[in-house]
Amino acid sequence: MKTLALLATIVTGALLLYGTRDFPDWADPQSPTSTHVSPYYIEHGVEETHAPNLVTAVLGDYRSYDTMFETVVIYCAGMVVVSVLRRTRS
Amino acid sequence: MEQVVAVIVAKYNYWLYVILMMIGFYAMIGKRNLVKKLLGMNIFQTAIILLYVSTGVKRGAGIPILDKYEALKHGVDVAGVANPLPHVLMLTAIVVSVSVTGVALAILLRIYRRYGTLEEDEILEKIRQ
Amino acid sequence: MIWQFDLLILALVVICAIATITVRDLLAATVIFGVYSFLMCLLWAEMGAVDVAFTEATVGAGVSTILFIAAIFRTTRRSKD
Amino acid sequence: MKRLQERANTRPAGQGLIIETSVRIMVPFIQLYGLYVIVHGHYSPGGGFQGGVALGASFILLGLAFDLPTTLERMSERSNALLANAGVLIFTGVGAMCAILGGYLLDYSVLTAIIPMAAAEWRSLGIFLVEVGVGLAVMSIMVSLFWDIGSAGQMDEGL
Repeated sequence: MKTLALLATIVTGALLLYGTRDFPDWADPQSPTSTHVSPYYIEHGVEETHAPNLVTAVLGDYRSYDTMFETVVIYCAGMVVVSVLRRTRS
Repeated sequence: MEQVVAVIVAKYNYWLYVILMMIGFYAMIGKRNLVKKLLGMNIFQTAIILLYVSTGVKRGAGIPILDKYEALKHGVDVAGVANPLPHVLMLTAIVVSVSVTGVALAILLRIYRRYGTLEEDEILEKIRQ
Repeated sequence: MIWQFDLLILALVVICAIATITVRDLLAATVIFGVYSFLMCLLWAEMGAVDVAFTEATVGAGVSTILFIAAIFRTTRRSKD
Repeated sequence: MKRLQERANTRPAGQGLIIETSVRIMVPFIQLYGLYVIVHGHYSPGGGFQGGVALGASFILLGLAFDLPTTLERMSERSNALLANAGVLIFTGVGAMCAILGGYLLDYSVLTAIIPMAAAEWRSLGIFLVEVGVGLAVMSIMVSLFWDIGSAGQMDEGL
């Protein structure tokens, strides 16, 4: 069983290591992640939302739909823990 | 030779993330104890979050907190600020990971209440009886 | 971003991860996992993601570790592997 | 506070006394710091998630140093559930208010119809309102997770 697990891990890791060949170089300013969407946030974030912390600006304004349902997920987790674990007092 | 060194310098981070992920994956499928599986799941999650955060790094850039009046007056140099988008996505992922851990621990306590053990093979033994 | 720091912290992180899954005592494994989380927080602060580092320091190293310890106190701290 | 002092008097002096006294001094400052992190999230690292977790950690610390009934005395189960619901409702309510006033969901700039301010100012204020909601929800859910897992669902002694 353990050898099978180790084998699966090594195969998956080898595939992923092969996949890193196509990644852009680390900390490259011209990589695709830094050139497509985020320059808009950096350039216009402060003047549109007046929040100098760009992470807060993107979290609370541009991507607030994301954050809203994330709050709902946390709420659901709390409710699930209460309903799974709580014993009724008898 | 120089080419090999350039490749290593550009990619060594990704290789270490893959190694971290392999450690978490092995703990998830190879270990018998359920708490160990959960710790492995947490290591797996942090490895993936680390990969995402590292894509936001730019060489020679500062943190994504600007000077408000300076930015309003003169504008912002895009190359001098780290990419804030992966940070936002991973911020939510970390908080979701702790709620996932909470739900998993609740289920684990429930299993312990029913079977009296946390070892996977003993639980399977008791189910078969 | 200083690559010497980066490499040093990454090596420590990998060592902590291996220790977490090999230690037999579950309480010790959880405490080592807290150390792992703090090292990860240091790594992110060094990469310029201050918000993520702050979140990991409060959520990952604080609340998550306490939840694990609470669950282990309620069950058992022995483990076979 | 009176009950805490009585408890401290009846117990034998030792490790427990030191921990309980220092925790009693530390908790208000932790809560103040949590509020600061939520409110100051626009200008420094921080925001709803981190501040909410810090606020929840203060109650968790109280529950670790004393026991679970002491925490329940500070914050009852009912008010905890009320705060969790209020947090989620603040977030979705602000979003729905934007939609009712004729904009997109969560587009705070249409809220100028309520209080006339510049659109950018309203977006800043909207982020603040939303962060308060997130902080409340995260705080009460973290406290509730600790209560339930620390006492295995019985809500009696705690750790």
